[in-house]
Amino acid sequence: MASTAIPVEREHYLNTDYGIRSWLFTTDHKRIALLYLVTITVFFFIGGFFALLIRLELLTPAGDLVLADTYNKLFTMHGQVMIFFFLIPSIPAVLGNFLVPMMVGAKDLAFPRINLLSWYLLVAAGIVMLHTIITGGVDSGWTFYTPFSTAFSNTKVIEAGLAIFIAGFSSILTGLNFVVTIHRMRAPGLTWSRLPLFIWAHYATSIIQLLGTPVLAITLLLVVFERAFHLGIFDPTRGGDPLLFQHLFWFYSHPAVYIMILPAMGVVAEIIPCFSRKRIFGYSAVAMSSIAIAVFGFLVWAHHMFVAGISLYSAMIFSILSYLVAVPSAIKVFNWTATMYKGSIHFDTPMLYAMGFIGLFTMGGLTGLFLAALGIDVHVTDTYFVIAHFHYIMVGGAVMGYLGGLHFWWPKISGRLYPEWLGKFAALTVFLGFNLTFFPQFILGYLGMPRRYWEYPPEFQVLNVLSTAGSTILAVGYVLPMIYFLWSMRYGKIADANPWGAAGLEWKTASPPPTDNFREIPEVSWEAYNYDEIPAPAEVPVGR
Amino acid sequence: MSEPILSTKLYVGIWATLICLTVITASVAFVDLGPFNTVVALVIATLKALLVVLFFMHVKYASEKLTKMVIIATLFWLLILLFLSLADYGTRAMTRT
Amino acid sequence: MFDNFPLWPVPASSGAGNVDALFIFLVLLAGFMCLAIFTLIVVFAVKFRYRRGHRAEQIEGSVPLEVTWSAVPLAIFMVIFVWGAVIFFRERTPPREADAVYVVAKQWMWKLEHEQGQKEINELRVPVGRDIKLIMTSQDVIHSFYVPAFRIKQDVLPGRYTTAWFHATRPGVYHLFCAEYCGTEHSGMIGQVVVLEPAQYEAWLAGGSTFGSLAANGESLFRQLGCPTCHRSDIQGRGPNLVGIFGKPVQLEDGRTVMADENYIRESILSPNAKIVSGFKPIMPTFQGLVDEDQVTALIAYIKSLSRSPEGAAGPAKPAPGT
Amino acid sequence: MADSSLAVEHQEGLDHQFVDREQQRNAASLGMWVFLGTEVMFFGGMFCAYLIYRYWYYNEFAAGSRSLDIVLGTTNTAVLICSSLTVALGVRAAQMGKRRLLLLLLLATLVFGLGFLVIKGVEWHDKYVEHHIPGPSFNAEELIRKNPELHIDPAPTQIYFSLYFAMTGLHALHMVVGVGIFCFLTYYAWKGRYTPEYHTPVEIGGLYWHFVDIIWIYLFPLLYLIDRKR
Ligand code: HEA
Ligand code: HEA
Ligand code: HEC
Ligand code: CUA
Ligand SMILES: [Cu+2]
Repeated sequence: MASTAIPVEREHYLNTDYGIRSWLFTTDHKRIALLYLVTITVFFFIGGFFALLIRLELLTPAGDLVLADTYNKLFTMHGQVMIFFFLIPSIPAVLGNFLVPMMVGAKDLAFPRINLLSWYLLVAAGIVMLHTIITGGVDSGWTFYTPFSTAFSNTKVIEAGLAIFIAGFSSILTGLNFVVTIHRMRAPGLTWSRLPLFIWAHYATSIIQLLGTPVLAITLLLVVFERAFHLGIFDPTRGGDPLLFQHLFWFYSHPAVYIMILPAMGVVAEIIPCFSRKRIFGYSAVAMSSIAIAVFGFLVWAHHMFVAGISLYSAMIFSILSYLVAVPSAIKVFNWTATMYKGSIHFDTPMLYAMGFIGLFTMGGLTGLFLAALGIDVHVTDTYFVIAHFHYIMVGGAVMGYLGGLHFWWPKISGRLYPEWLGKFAALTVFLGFNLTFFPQFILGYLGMPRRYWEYPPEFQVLNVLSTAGSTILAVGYVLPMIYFLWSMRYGKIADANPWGAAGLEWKTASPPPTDNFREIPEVSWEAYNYDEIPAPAEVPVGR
Repeated sequence: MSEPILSTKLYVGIWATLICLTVITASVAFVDLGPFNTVVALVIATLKALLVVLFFMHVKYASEKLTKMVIIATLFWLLILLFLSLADYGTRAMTRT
Repeated sequence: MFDNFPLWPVPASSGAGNVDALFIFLVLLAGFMCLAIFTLIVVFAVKFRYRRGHRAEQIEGSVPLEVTWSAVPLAIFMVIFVWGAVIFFRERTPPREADAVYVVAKQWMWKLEHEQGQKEINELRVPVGRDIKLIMTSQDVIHSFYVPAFRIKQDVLPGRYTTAWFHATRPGVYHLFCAEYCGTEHSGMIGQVVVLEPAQYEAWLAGGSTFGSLAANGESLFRQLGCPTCHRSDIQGRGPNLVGIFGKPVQLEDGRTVMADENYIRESILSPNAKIVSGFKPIMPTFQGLVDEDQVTALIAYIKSLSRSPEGAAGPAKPAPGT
Repeated sequence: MADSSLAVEHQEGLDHQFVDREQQRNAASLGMWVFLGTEVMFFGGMFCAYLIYRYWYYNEFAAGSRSLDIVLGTTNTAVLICSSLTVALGVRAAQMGKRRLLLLLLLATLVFGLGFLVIKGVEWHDKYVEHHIPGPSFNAEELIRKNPELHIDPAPTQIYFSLYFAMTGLHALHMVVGVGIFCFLTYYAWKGRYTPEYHTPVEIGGLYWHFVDIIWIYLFPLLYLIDRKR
């Protein structure tokens, strides 16, 4: 990162030290956050590149752009890269890393060296993944279903499995660091009920990372062993159950979707109060719903297996449990909306993203209810309806939340402001492009177009063309922020400590913060979101 | 600040109990108790694990609530995994096909 | 009208209407919720937009509201759950008198076999207005049998049988998709379901088969493999009498009882020692590797036919029409 | 604790992000406990597989477990329990600042740990000789011959041995890691790093070791003792 750009009038974490070594061997959580930022941005564009190729192939019904095998590798690697190398690390490892210590009033995370180690693990995993991609790829689908992955695929399943195994440990260690930091390192006076909701969200996320990821790790390891050493735990020819793998895989991978969405919900819970100049509506309900999601999230995994051959009765159990987990999400949506009531609302870029998040997450979540309804799922499972459902939540929800958070805290991270009008324009482009890309897929799904299809019957073409068109708009919307963020690091206006007039300890220190975050550890005597005591920036025009 | 220092005698006592339990569980395996072989084996294993956790790992003495919470939460999650998987396997035969 | 731009899949089975009804209900419900939330957001955004000198009003929250907006959605969710579960329960419980079609999936084709012996590949002909039950297994990886027009889908697994059923209501030609990713030609593993008028269907049945009925094939296989040396129709056999066992509970040596369904018969042939019938010795050899999935299917069809013939003889199965 | 408040800044082994040693110690111990929680789930995946297959393939599992050497298994359990004792006593020695005793006990732990691995190696070798390693060379004839009353189906016996190797293999891997940690602890104990005030690494390492012991306490009955008699 071009840290040289910042004028050296005051010492902060970016200019305390220079040179590549000062970055690669840093234990400063803020620098590590930037290392993550660079890493996952690279992976996002790789994954996005695959997505564009997928969309291009699907422009026509015939499989004419790439070979069938190539297509299978494309969506597999698109899913794996986006999920394990972009979305799971995105908010926790970048924004969480940067903000969790500051928000709890600590100098650093509890285990800074482990924090650095988890970045190295992700990079190592990423290198293995890139090697897999370059030397032939993998075509098992991101779900690695056996026995295809263990006995029939002749691509690099072992390597991809190991890459994700390693990435999993990176995720576990990040979660571990957060849990310990949140428990042990809160500043004096910062009780649990005064914590920002961002922290609650990350606490809940960490629980899932800690208790879910190991199950994925062992499952993938067993798949690797089965391919490499002929162990036979999932092998139907030796009496193994093809569904056992799915149970173990989804035991992690359903909760993992909450690893992806909870941090984004935390971001939104920071942005909405700030730009409404209001305390969040129903603080404890929002906080507790995060924990409830983390717990209930583990009870619903087999809703991915309704037609896979599980018993009728367990399908019903898992269906009803899936509805339980939707309740805390509903609570959140309602509370965010209520927060805007009688506020004093500013429409800066982060707020646009947050509002986009609420809308798109609601749509994605509501279609999740369709999928959890057994009778409907039988028809739409493994069709584009599912694809649309999860892109609505993961792209429309989580990625929007991530971008919103990045815009919100960018002044804190870089000490600079990005060009506001470009930010708004990009947010709008993303919103429109997104809907054009994925809304048609709901219709495609109900019509019955199966997912992971390289070629498809011609009557589905019109909707697919719309979707492809949308994805190019979406691409523009994603490239823009990347450009103006880079631009702003050198040319952006200097930001003061609290450009949004936001509550929270992170805004009480300089932008960018000094290496130790605080000159002295703050003593907290106020509740979270005390917006009645903080003037809106427009009222006190500083730094803009 | 530090954890309490337990006596050597206690540690050795726990050790002796663990060894005894090991010998017992291994010998019981040769007695036919029907389905109760498994039960006995698991009960003894749990006893042993408890002894290790409570005394060798000091959970009985110094540890604050948090450690206990971590342990209980973990076991709870493990049970979720086992029980809900079995909810499928245990009821598959009941479905008319 | 919308040849290239359909917006709704044709409903062609008795179950399709139920699924569509729930779906429409959900679309309306979700549409309403979205509309409500979006309207609130927009209204709040406009009404409470920042104006100089105007301050936000701090509101702590409200327990009654929290309770309402947890309980009401939960109640609505339960309605959806029950509705969905009822549909599912029907979809998953085939009528007892359904005609069976045996499906063997492999990379990348569908092999279908009617009880009367007609074999088809990637094309399934069925009569309109009859209950059809599919008994499916895979030779390699997991596939999934999907007919959008019938709103049914069921994964097809290696190593065991899964079933699905439908009752076609409208003659026509419908897509058959493989919906579970299964390798290179996954998207090429498609075919069609041809729903015929009963008369056309009978005509096709009469014209097509040269193989003999599935059960008859099973019977000759049964003899070739030497099963009758142990399984005889009297009580002298070293193995149990197989007449009439299908669909009945079987008492096992270890005290359990199991239902003699397709999966059980399959297991009895491929790993006979897994479940021992009460009063017998585990002497039956395994036929794993000696018979392939098609042949197991035929044996099962034969053993089933034994339960249907009114006379309790292990003798000839009903002669199939057309032989 | 520290002699004077001035010394706080320079407490040995205190990382900059912590306010005092107590906070650091509490953080480290919570960290280890949470980590052990993740380990439980890691092995939990295999226990889940074990449970399901045992329920399905009861006889094959019984036959597999009878083919294991119960004497070696029991010995190994005892060896691990002894090592746990030496670890517990070692932590005590560290608490009391007895450097020589601590060194001795750590070395004893290492010996027990390596002993366990050697015995485990012997058992694996036996399985190799008996063709009980899953894969193309797997051979179930002997199991079938020895256990006529169990009516074994050869295919699922491989599942038992697959689980056996996966579980004991990963357990052994944890032992290897544990031995590594204890080498590190021994080295610093030898250098006299640990004092009554600062011995967190010994405690934390000890927690890990005990945990690995507990896993074995469950593996032993599940893999060795199931249905020796019926
Ligand atoms: C971040 C990711 C994320 C999130 C948060 C969710 C959230 C939910 N998901 Fe989704 N899902 C995925 C990512 C995600 N999902 C992915 C990746 C897949 C496919 C994996 C694959 O196969 O490759 C998938 C697949 C998937 C399936 C399986 C489909 C199939 O393959 O057959 C199901 C089925 O139940 C499901 C359900 C749900 C439900 C009920 C929720 C709930 O948590 C949603 C709760 C939210 C709301 C309900 C909205 C807000 C609520 C209100 C506004 C209340 C008011 C409403 C009323 C009163 C009606 N999801
Ligand atoms: C976080 C997760 C995530 C994200 C962000 C996305 C983003 C996108 N996804 Fe993704 N998708 C998944 C997770 C995700 N997806 C998963 C898990 C699957 C299932 C895989 C499976 O079945 O196994 C899937 C499957 C999937 C499919 C179905 C494939 C199939 O089943 O056959 C499609 C099809 O349209 C699709 C499209 C898109 C599009 C258009 C985007 C867009 O939002 C992407 C927009 C981004 C860009 C366009 C990047 C811009 C970059 C450039 C312009 C430059 C590129 C060049 C360089 C390398 C420099 N995705
Ligand atoms: C060597 C003798 C022998 C042969 C040959 C034999 N079986 Fe069996 N079979 C038995 C015995 C004994 C039993 C009961 C014990 C058991 O369940 O394994 C049995 C049980 C069965 C059952 C379960 C019956 C029930 O009442 O539940 C089926 C089905 C079956 N056999 C089918 C076949 C078929 C098909 C073949 C030929 C391909 C075959 N058997 C060949 C001896 C034999
Ligand atoms: Cu067969 Cu997909
Ligand atoms: Cu899910």
